[in-house]
Amino acid sequence: MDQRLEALLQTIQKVLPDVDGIIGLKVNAAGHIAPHLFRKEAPAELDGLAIWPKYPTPDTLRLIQKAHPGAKLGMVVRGCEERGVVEMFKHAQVDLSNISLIGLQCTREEAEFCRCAKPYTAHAKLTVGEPIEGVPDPVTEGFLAKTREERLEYWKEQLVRCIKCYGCRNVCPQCFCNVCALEDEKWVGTGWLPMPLPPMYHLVRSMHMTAKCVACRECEEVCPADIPMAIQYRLIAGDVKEMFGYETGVSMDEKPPQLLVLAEGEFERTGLPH
Amino acid sequence: MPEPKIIGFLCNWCSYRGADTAGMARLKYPPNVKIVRVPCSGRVSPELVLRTFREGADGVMVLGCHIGDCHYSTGNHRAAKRMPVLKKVLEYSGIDPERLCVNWVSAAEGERFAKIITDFTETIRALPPLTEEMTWTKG
Amino acid sequence: MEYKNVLTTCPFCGTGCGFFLQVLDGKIVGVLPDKKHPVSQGSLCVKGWNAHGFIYHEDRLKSPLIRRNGKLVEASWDEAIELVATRLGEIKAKHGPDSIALLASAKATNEENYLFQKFGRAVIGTNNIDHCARL
Amino acid sequence: MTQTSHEEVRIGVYICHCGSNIAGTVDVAEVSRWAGLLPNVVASHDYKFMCSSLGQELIEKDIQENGVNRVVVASCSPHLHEPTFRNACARAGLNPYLFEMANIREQDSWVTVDKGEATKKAQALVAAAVGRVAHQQPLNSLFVPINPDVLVVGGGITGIQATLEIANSGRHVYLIEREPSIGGHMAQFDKTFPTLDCSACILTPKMFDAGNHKNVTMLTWSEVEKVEGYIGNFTVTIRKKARYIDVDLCTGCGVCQEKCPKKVIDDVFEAGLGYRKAVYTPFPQAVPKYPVIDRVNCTFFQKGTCKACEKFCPTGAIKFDQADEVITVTVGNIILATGFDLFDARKIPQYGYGRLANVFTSLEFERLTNAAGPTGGKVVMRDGVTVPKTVGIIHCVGSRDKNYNNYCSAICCMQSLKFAHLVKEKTGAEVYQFYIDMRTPAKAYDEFYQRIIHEDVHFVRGKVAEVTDAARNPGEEGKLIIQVEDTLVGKQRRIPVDMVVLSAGLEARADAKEVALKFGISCSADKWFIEKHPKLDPVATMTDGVFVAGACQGPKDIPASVAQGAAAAARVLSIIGQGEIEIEASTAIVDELACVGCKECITTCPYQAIEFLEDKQKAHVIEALCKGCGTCVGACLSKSISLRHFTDDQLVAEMIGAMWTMKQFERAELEAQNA
Repeated sequence: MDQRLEALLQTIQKVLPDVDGIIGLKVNAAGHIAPHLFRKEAPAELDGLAIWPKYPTPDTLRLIQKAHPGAKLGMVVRGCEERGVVEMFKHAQVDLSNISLIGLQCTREEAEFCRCAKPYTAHAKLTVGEPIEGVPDPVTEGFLAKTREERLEYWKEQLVRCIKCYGCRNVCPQCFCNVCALEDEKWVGTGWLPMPLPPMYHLVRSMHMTAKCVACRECEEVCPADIPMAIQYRLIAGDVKEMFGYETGVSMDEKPPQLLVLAEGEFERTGLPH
Repeated sequence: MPEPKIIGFLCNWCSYRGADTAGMARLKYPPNVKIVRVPCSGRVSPELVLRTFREGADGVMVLGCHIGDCHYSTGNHRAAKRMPVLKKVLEYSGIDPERLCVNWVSAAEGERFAKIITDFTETIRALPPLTEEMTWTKG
Repeated sequence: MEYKNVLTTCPFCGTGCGFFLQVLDGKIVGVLPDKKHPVSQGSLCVKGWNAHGFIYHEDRLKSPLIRRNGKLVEASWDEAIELVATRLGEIKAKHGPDSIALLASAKATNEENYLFQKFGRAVIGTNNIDHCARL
Repeated sequence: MTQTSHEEVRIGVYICHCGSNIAGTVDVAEVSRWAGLLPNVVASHDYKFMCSSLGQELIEKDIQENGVNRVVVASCSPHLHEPTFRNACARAGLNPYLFEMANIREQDSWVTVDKGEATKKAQALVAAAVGRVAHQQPLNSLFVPINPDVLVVGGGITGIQATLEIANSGRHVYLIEREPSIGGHMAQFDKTFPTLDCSACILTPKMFDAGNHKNVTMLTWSEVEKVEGYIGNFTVTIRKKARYIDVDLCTGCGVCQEKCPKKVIDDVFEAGLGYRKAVYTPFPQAVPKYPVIDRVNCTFFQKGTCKACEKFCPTGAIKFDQADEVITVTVGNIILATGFDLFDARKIPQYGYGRLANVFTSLEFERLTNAAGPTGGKVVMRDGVTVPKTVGIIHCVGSRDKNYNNYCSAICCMQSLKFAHLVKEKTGAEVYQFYIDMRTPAKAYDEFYQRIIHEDVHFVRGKVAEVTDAARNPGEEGKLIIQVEDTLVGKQRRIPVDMVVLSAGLEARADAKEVALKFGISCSADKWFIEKHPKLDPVATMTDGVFVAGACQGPKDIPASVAQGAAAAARVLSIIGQGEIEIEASTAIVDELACVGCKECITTCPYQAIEFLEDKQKAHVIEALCKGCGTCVGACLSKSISLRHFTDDQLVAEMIGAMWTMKQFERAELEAQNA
C-alpha cells in the first residue's frame, strides 16, 4: 500500500470515532474512484479508501451539510479543496464549525498534473504527507507571452471545440448558485455551435471566477474539449492579488475585495484614470 | 470603415449630469456614443458590459462620479474594483481592453465629458470593428 | 446519513460514457463524471451532466396516457398497447405499411433498438426506420 | 393605476421640438415618423413644446382615449422634465413609472454638429427608450411618517437662523455645536458690511433666543458620531464632550475663570492674539454661559494638583470626574450648517504670514478692531502699541489662484473695504487695497465701495507678488514692502507699509469629507457640500432629509448665510407639514427562490440595507433603507437581486434598442455604398 494512503488511513481511523463521518475518496469493485462518506458504523468501507484522481469534494460537503446541518464531519482535503471550503465558508455555503479538516499534501507528480502553485494545506490541523513547494504553470506562462492578437487566435482555436456541456460550471465547487447567469438567455445565447463570439459563456464565467477560483483545475479536467480555461482564472487571481491584496481561499475572514470600499492605494493600483 | 458603435453607461448623478452640462455649454463631440442611464456605476454588472459587446458595440463606456463624490457614497468604489478586472478578462480573451472605458465625470465637468467622449471615439476608431475580430474564420 | 456514488452508464446515446450518480440518503442528487472511465475519461456532454434530472421531475411520465375527449388521462399498459396495436393495424390496413415510420432512440438499449427495427420490418412491413441521432 | 404585465404594450412616442433647440438640428418629423414604425408603438407625434400644458395634454389624451399604456418623450434631460411628464402620466391614470425619456437635446441636438447625424442619434435614443419602456413595470411608492424633530449641526449664524425659524414654528430642534458656545465666526467680528452695524449687537440677541427657546435642545461642546436611517427617521448618535462643569449647578458667574492660574493663548476665538484661561467661556456673551475646562492645558489634569476653580466655585459646579456622554436623538430632518475654515495664509510663504510680524490675517484684524478684543479695539501693530501709518490690504489670498483655490471666496472684497474704513476711522493711516477684480454685486455693496473710494483709500489693481522686509532704499527701511504689478499703470511697484492684512479666503472645513460621509452627502472637489441643484434646489442634498445651509455649501457672506439658514428651515418645515414622505420606489428586491444566500449583496451594500433571513438562509432588502444604487445587482452572480426600474431586462432592452438602430443605419450605408 502507498505510504501516504496508509498514513491517511491511520489518521482517519483516529478521527472517525469522534465524528459522524468522514468525506474522502473510495474505489469501487470495478476500480473506479469517487467521493464517499465513510461512516463510523461501516468501518470496513475504509478498505476502499483512495486518494487519486481527486474530485471536487467541497461540493460533497455542501450537499451533505445541506441535508444534515449539524453533522459532525471529517473531511480529507488537498490544498485546493481546503481553499475551496474556505471560500464556500465565506459565502455562507458551508459551516466549518463542526468540520475537522485532514490535510493531504500533494506529491510532485500530482502538483505538476494540476500546474499547482500551492499543493499544500494551510488550515487543517491534521496533515498527511510532506508539503512540497508549488510548481510552475508553463501553460499559463506560455499564454502570457502571447500578443493580444495571438491570444485571440489561441482562444478561437480552443473555444471552437466548446460544446457548451456546462461541465466546467457543473464541476466547479465555487459554482453553487441556485440559478446560473450562464443559463440566462440575456447573457448567454443558445442555439449555436460554435458559440457566437465574443464567447459570452467563457467571458461571464471568467468574471464570476474573480476572487473565487481556487485553482483546483477540475474545470479543465472534465472538459471534453480540453479547453485550458483555468489560464484566465489564474491570471485574474494574480491581478486581484496585485491590485487588492486578496488571495483566494487563504484567509477565513477576509471578504472578497470587489464587494468592498477601496482601501488605501488600491485605486492607484487598478490603473484607472483618477 | 464603418463608424464605431459605442454605448455609454452613465451614472445618473454625476456623469449623466456632466453630459447635460456639456450640452448646456453647447460643446460639440462625436455622436457615436449612445447613453444608457443607470443609477450608479456600481449598478453596471460585468454581464451588461459583455452583452453590449456581444450586441456588436465596438466600445463600451462606464462613467461614474469621481471617487469620493459618489451619490451613493461608495457605490462607485465597487465599479472601480470590478471594471479593472473586467478589463483584464477582456485582455486575457484577446479583446483589446481599450474597448472598455472606465472614467469619472462630475456634474460640473462638461468639458471633461466632451473630451472623454471625443478621445474614446478616436481610440475606438483606430481599432478594427469588433465584429470583424469576432469571427471564427479568418479573412 | 449516507452519501455514496453509484457508477452507471449514460443512457442518452450510444457513446456509453460512464458517470457516478451521487446518492444522498437514498436519493439521487447529482451526477459526477467518472475520471477513470475508459470511454469518457472524466468528461460528459450536457445530456450526461443532466442525466438525473428527469428522475424526480414532476413532469416525468410514470404511466401511459391516452387522449380521451381532448385530454390526456392515465391508462394501464394493457390498454395503451391495445390501443397502439389497434390503431397501427387500422392505418396499415387502410394506407399500407409504408404509411408508417419508426423513429428509434439512443436512449434505448441495443437490444431494444434491435427489437424495434425488427418490429418495423417484420411486423409492420416497412423500411421507414430512422434514429434520433440523425436529427 | 396598476397595469398587469400581460396586457398588450401600447407605446406613445412624443418628439419635442423645444422651439428650435431640438428641431433646429434634429429632423423631428422624420424621428416621429420612424418611431411610429417601432414595435408596440401605437402613437407617435412631434410637438413644439412637449412640456407646455398643450404638449402634456397630448400625452394625457392618448392615454385616456387611445389606450396608450407606455409613454416615451424625447426632449430634454430627465433631470429637467422627468417629473413633469411623470405627473402628466399620473394625471391621466397611468403609473408614472411607465414613462421613459429620451434625452435628445442636452445629449444630442446641442452637442452634434451634423444634422443628419443628430437625427440618427435621436432615432437611436428613441428606439432605446421604446425598447426599455416596454419592459417597465408600474411601481408604487412607499410612504413613511416624518419625525417632526430636527437636528441642526453648527451653531453659527446660519444654524441659529435655521434653528429659530423651526423652533418658532413649534417644532423641536436639536442644535449641536462643537465649540463651547454658539455664535460661530460672526461672534468674532466687530462690524459687518456694508451697513457697519455691530456684529455682536445683532448676533447676541439671536444667540440668546436660540439658547433659551423652549423648543430648542442646545448641545454645545458636542459632535455627531453616527447617523443612521433615512428621511423622516434618522437616529443620530452624539458625543457630548465632558465640560467638567455641572451645568445644573453652574451660574456662569465667572469666578472659576478669574481664579484659574493658567493662561492659554486663545487661537480659536481670539485668532491667537489674546489669552484665555484653562477654564473658559470663549467670550463674555457666550451661550450657554457655562465654561468648559480645557483638559490639555488644565494644571490639575496635567499635573494632578491645583483645583483652584473647584476651591472658589460658589456652587460646587466643578466636576473633574465628568466623562464624555454619548446620547442618541431621533429626528426626521437634518440641516448641516458647519461653516468654513479660513485659508491658512502660511501656505503662501511669499506673503510672509507667520514670518513677518506685522502681516495679519483677516480674522486677526477682526479681533484687533473688536472693542471686546485683545487690544480693546485699537488697531495696533504686533508690538501691541504702535499705531500703523500705512496699511496694505491684500485681496484674494488663497482664492482665485490655481495654486490654492480656483474659486472666489465671495466675501473678501467687501471685508477688505470694511477693513479699510475701520483703519481710516481708527488710525487715519494711509490704506492700500491690492485687488485682482473688485466684486461688489449685492444690495448696497457697490455703494459701500464708492464710499470707501471717497475715503481716500488707494486701490492698486494687481496680484501681489511678495511681501518683504528686505529694503532696497532708505525709505523702505523698517517697513514691509509690497511688491506688485500695477496692471492699470502697467508697471511694477514697491509700496512700503507698516502693516499688511491678508484677506484670506474661505475653505471648506478640514473634516468636510468625513462629515459628508457621516451624513451620506457628497463633496465637490473643493470639499464644499454639494447641493441637489445649484439653482433650483440650493439647500437640499442628494440625500433626502439632509439639507445644507451657509458657508459649508460654498463661500458666503452673512446675508446669504442667513437666507440659506431660513431657506433650509422652510424646506424642512414643508416636509414636516406633509406628515409622511414618499421614498425611492426604485429599490432592490430579492428573488428568494433564486437566492443562494451567499451574502455578497449584504457585503457590498453601501447602506446596510440588506439583511440575512437566518430561517430561510436568504437575503432580504429593507426597502426603507435602500437608496436604489443597484450596487448589489452588479455583485450578485446569479442575478437573484434586481433593482426596480433599472432591471437587467430594461437596461439590456435599452442598449439593444440603440445598438439595433446603429446597426440598421450601418447596414443601409453599406448597401448604399455597394449599390
